[in-house]
Amino acid sequence: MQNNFERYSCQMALPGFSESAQQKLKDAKVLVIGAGGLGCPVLQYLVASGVGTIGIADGDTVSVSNLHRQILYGPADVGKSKVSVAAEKLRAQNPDVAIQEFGYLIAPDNSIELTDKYDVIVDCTDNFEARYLINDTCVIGKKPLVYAAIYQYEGQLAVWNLPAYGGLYSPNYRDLYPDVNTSQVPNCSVGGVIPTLAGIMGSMQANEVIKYITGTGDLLTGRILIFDAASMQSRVIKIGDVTKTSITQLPQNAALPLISFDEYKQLSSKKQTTLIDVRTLAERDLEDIGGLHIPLDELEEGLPNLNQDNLLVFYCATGKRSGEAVKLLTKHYPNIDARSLAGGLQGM
Amino acid sequence: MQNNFERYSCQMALPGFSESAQQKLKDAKVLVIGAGGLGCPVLQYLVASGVGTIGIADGDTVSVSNLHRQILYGPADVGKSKVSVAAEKLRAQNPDVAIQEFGYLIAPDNSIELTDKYDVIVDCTDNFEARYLINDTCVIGKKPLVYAAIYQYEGQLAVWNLPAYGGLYSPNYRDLYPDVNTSQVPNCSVGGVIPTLAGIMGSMQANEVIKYITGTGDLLTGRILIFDAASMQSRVIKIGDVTKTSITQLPQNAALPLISFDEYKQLSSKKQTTLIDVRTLAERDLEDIGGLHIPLDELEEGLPNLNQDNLLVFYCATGKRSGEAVKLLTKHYPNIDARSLAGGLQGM
Amino acid sequence: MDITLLAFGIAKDIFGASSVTVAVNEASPVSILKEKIELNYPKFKALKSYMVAVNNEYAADDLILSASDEVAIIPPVSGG
Amino acid sequence: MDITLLAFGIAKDIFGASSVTVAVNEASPVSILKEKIELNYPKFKALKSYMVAVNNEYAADDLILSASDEVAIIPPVSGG
Repeated sequence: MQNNFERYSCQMALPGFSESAQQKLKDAKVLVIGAGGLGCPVLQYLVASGVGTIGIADGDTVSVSNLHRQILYGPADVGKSKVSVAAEKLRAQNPDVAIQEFGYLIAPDNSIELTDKYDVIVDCTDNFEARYLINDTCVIGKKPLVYAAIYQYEGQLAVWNLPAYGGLYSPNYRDLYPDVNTSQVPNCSVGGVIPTLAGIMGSMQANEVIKYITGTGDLLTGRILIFDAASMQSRVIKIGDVTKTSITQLPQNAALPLISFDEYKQLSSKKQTTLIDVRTLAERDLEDIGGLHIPLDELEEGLPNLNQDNLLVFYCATGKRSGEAVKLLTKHYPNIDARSLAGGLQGM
Repeated sequence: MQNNFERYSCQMALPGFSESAQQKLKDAKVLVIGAGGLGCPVLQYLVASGVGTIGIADGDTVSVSNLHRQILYGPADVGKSKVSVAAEKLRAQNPDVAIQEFGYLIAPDNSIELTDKYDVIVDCTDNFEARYLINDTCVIGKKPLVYAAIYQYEGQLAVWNLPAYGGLYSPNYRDLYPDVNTSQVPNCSVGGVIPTLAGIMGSMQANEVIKYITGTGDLLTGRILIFDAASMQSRVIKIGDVTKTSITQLPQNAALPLISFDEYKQLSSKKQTTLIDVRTLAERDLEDIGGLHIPLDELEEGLPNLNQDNLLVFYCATGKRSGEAVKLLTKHYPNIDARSLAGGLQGM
Repeated sequence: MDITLLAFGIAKDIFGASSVTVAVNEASPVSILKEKIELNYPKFKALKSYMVAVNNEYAADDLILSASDEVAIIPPVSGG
Repeated sequence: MDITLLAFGIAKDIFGASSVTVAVNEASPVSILKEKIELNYPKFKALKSYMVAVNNEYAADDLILSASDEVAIIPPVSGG
């Protein structure tokens, strides 16, 4: 077979697919942001199917509690960079794919540059800050965005921001949810997630990416799929043909400075560090990793007397309240180095 | 955390899940038959989620045309046993899972023994002979069977043969399709399959296995899910509460004797072997791997003069017509060793 | 009455379309519809079995059809 | 009239059920329904935004509801 496409013969036999569709995949550049529960199957299927260039962006290291749903990683990978581990395994899976590694979190000061060289962006992140930033970056940069999100037994999937008509674009995430108070929504480490949901929704994301690139099938544009893995029911909700939003600048909130437990251990051996638990006393009584104890509500009443030259590492159960603590402190003391323990105690 | 369950904290946080659900997974024994497009994600998610004992049964070796959808394998694995390659990678993914390897095809003379020690059987095979054999084996052996099948953009999923009421069982595959003329249904190498569909349906199979073992959610019992990856629409079709079938013995057809191209090469160096192409002349003009040329329709008109002491290896494009040829020959000459090239030229 | 058949899997290939319309008498059972289908499209007879789903329920041969029914033709699938 | 709300995601946790019934006047717009929801379940107000889907379409605030509508409450989800 020409072009070394023998590997792809079983997809090139599809109606609506062909050698030219395969060539489109080979020529395509896809950026996958987040190499976690959704990112693992997205990456494995995009690599398997022969997408020519795949970028992976993630600042996290592998943790034990990731392993129940993040199928690219095993216990031997714990503590290593997700991007590095994933890239190595994916290169073995298909050496013809150019894998590009970005071992950092997406942030307002890098998101445009990061996405600019890619044809399609895939949002596989696990927090609202990143999701809004990616959404707004794609709207401003006119990039198609394949979105999925999961919680417990339920997943959402959509393709945002495709050209519609008259210079207008199809709906994006802010058409559904203009803004969210993130502290009101539990994440997977609190509410749990069934691992197979990551596989189902991630494979569906990769499916939409392949359909978009090759021009086959009907994309989930102007619609959102809601899938329930408990009942196996799904419904597609119609949003509309064009967006009603007007997004012209990136979210103003600076990205939250996070720190992993491994980084904390490393930095604390080199630098004066103050660890601060912002949970309630009842939570602390059950389990703690040491440090000062200043509950978030006390912090909100009056700023404590902390050494501003130290590295200040805040922690809570999930990273949510410690994030609030960091926001509060940096608002008042812009020059301090305050960080929130990523994922909290449950992410360790 | 007790019992070394830290890895599973994000699923134990699920409503309806708990440490006891995790213990049920650990105690469970699941047999996955077929380590191909569906089998890869099924295995990865069952291993990730902590199912204690997983058997893998598959007689195939990895071929290049598998790689677009069989995400456990890369080009370095081509020619190796799927079961061995999969087992090695899965043990690295979760060393706490006991992986049991069965490097052979399921057949009427081994199916009861193979399935007997397992609590749940997962059908990830790619042909009707195996599917009917597995279905009937599970009905006779009273085993729950999680079924999925894929073709082009479309997948089917169901949970068969659960106890219903009054000693009766829920529907099984033969309630829908009592019998099939296999030569009328193209397989994936002819009609193609989108790789992500394997991921979606395989992840859904693993999802139903986890729900069954842990007793969470509503299983697809007495119902079948039909999913279309082109439109992302799915529908659940109600079948009924109990089976109307009465299955008391395994399919009488002997399993078709298959041979892989690697086995053929090995055996032909040790033994007198006759290779026979049963395709049309037009197909043969495009590409062949040598041997005699006796189109299937000629074979049906009159049996050829072949040396019955030789190993007779029949081939066609996909293995379907060569299978018919083997059936025909062995009916007339029960003592010959006639085999069909598994997957045909497209499976090489 | 005209019954519109939604085609799944290889039924699309056999019909050559994602849906076709077949005429049967009022209050015909599914068995008559199947006879019509197999007459117009002999490949369904060769297939030996295929599922007829009416309003998202498996339809036995004696189910009586009405014009408002949604009828899906779902052949077996073997790939993996 | 009584409107039954189907709960998705964390709406199940907030309602404490997979569906609840809310009473609004005949021909009320979605905005009034949302006010009722936020009065009975203040967490929805705290959430800032959540989707109301009526008969599987995204419903703007001015859509007029009728008793036969199927209304789904779909909050945002962040996990990955």
